[in-house]
Amino acid sequence: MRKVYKDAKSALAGLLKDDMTIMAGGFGLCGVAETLVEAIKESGVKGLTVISNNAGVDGIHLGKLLETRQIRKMISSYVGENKIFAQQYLAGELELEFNPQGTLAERIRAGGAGIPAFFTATGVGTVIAEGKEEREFPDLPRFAGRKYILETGLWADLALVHAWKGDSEGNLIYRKTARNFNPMMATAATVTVAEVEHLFPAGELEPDQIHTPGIYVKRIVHVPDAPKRIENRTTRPHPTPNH
Amino acid sequence: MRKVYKDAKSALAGLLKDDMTIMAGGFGLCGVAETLVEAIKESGVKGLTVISNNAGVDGIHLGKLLETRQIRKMISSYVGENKIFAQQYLAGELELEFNPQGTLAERIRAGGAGIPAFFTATGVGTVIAEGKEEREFPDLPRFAGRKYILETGLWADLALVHAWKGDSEGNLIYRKTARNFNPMMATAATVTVAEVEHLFPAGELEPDQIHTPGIYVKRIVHVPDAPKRIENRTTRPHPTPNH
Amino acid sequence: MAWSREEMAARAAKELKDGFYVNLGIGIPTLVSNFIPDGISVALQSENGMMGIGPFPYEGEEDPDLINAGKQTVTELPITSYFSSADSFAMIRGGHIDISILGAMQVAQNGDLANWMIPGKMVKGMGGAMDLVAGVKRVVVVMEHEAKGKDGTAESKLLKRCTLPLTGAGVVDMVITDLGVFEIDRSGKSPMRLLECATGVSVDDIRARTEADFVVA
Amino acid sequence: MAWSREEMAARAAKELKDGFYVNLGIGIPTLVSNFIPDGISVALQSENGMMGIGPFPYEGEEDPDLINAGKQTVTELPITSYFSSADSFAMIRGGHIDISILGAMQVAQNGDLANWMIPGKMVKGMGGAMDLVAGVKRVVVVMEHEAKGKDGTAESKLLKRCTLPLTGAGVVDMVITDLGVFEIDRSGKSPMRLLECATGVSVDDIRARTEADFVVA
Repeated sequence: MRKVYKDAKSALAGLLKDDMTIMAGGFGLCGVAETLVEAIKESGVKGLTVISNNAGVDGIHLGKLLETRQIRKMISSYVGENKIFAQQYLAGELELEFNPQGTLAERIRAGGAGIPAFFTATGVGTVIAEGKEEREFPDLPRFAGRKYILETGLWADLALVHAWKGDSEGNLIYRKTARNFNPMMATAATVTVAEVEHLFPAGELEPDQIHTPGIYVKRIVHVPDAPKRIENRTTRPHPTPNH
Repeated sequence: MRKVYKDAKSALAGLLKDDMTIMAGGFGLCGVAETLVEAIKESGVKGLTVISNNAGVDGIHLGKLLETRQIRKMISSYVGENKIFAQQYLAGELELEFNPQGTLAERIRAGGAGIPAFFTATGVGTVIAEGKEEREFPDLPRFAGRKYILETGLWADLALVHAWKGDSEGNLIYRKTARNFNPMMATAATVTVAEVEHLFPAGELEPDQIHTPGIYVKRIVHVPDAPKRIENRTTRPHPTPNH
Repeated sequence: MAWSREEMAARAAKELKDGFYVNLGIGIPTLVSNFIPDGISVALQSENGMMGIGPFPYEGEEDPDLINAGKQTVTELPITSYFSSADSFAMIRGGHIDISILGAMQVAQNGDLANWMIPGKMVKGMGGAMDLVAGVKRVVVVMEHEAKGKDGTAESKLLKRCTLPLTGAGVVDMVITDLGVFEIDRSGKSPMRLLECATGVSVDDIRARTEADFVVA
Repeated sequence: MAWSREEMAARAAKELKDGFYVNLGIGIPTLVSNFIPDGISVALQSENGMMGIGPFPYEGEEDPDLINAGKQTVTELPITSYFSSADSFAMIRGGHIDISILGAMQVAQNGDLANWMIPGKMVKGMGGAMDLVAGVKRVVVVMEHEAKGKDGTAESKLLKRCTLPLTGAGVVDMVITDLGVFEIDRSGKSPMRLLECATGVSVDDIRARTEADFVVA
């Protein structure tokens, strides 16, 4: 049980320092490690570079760290939900590096997988390609006839992930689309801390169903009451009984 | 149910042609699509390039295709179990391209993921690096201070995979270490054919547990009696009752 | 006369074939799922990690863990599977999705697409759009033919060259607007072709409101 | 006097620390799991896609779907997880495994390792060895100090330079032989150091039977 910590604050103890790089899992507000991010806010650590597909929304999740100006730079693919972000960015107070979403996901996977760089067709001919090496692969039939750019692997000091189930060994299982960026981020940081909705002793999770092997998770904290938020609630009416 | 075929022969109908490239899943004889390979043998197709971590053993699995001289070239990481292989290779009748096992796995994943090439430290300073581009990444702290070589993505005309459970949509779940190369190979071929030990209607597999989404599987065949072989049977004695 | 948003979506739906795996963008493309022809079964992919998107949930049955790429609550189907963002974009980048139907700000006659930023305005980011247009086998744009200014002016969105920053270069195969349907040869060997005019729209109408060069099929 | 295979394995086991994730090669390294010190808990990885290898199964309980990288039947533990070969080597290449203990044909004083082929003999393939030595944080070689020929001659396997084709260049951190324990500085800044002599073996014995240069720690 050496990996299990009693709360988010203790799970982050000793890991935070100014100007560090943090990966934060989630897509929108789905599958975000909100409890851990709250503890980051309370720690007061600042000058953060945050790698996250989105930047939270105003007052929620990473939006809180923007309010407190703890974030110096975001590496993201889409930040459209966040007004504070826009203000700070336009005022020159926040750096921003946009990555195409798939390139961001793959850069994180590459970092975790020991791959310093890879070629992709995504972004060729766009602003994303500026300053990047461009190459063709005429000898590879599957890839011939178009251009590719070189993208590099990402690595962080700390990754914060949110999972549905976890065990004391650090094995994780995610739920539905809350999986998103969490599995890759868990592999691409010096220390990965996971918050889990349900915590089990080792041996309770089916080994074939584990999405993140425990080797990637150094610390784990049980968050049975983690908030789950919906950004765009879309529904259809119940079918009428006499239908 | 359009993806479900009644037997291995019909599942391969129209897909085979001489000199094609085939990926065959499995590690040793664990998780191999032996029923599909038997059908390949019976088809008589020849001049095959086979991408497979191993080459079967004499008289079993890919060993059969070696006996019939249907294989022209193997792309593998280890072929030590196969005497026929050695004979044909030493007689110059068989081409062989060795890849480090992890490089082989990643080349297959890259091919399926639209990545024409990636850098890896595996093989630097060895015969594997000969003729390959070598590069350092001094600007990437995680990767600085060592050399990397460029490896390319692999793609096949046909991939043969073996899964534990499958559904009519082509979704697959593998069992224990029989997973191995199957998931990547399923993504890296023009047509992927899966043999499954248990076949279900769509909706019976838990969506969070699916290892290979059905999009990758064009054809599926139920092999309830597929042979399962053990290469090195290692056991320990039962504990004595009065222990 | 011209096509409504629904008619444009219905026309786009005709590009779907049985067994296709499909990614639909936000806006008019989302409506396409309402017009899938009888006898055609397709699977909708969402780039946040889901194959087989179902309809919106019944009120009270929303699941915060089950959203599409527009962050809308959705549901599962019997064919559904989930995967990580890396695996989702491996699927997209690897050319496994049959068709992507998405909106645009501008399309050029050579297939260039601009749909992610307007210089001077706050940039929201490209999300997965660059990956989709670079990776998906066939890209169909559904958009209004013209951008209407507040002052009543109208500017063609189908151009000789895009003036906005690109999402992808030479990536569009077909453009469906409220005025008609255009086919683009990504290789650049053939000029853009007008395939169909919308109900009550003439070729001359379209010529008058299109900056791009095109031939009539 | 010199160490037995078991004593070499026991010495290698002392390199394990509590919580380590470990990959063990075939041969003497496999024996290391029998000598894990009390109070130390490690997880054994198998590169064919398993973390948390358990002992061999009881007779009659072998599972053909559950093998290690040596294709031997093994069992699960409560900590076990399975993954694909791509994910397994992402774990290895990405530097997540703490230590790899493996055999060798030759090791050079600069950390070069040869353990996969002998020119002129049928090549079996490198399997995962090149990935392991390139990716794992710390590489410990366990091997006989000398190769014994059929004619009774003995040749040092700890060399100034490897003569066999390399598995990896500058990858070995420690060598444990039947004669002693050596530490190698991969950066090449310090010479190879002899840390320990096996029971009943003197430094002079080792010098006489070692081609490589080393200093005594």
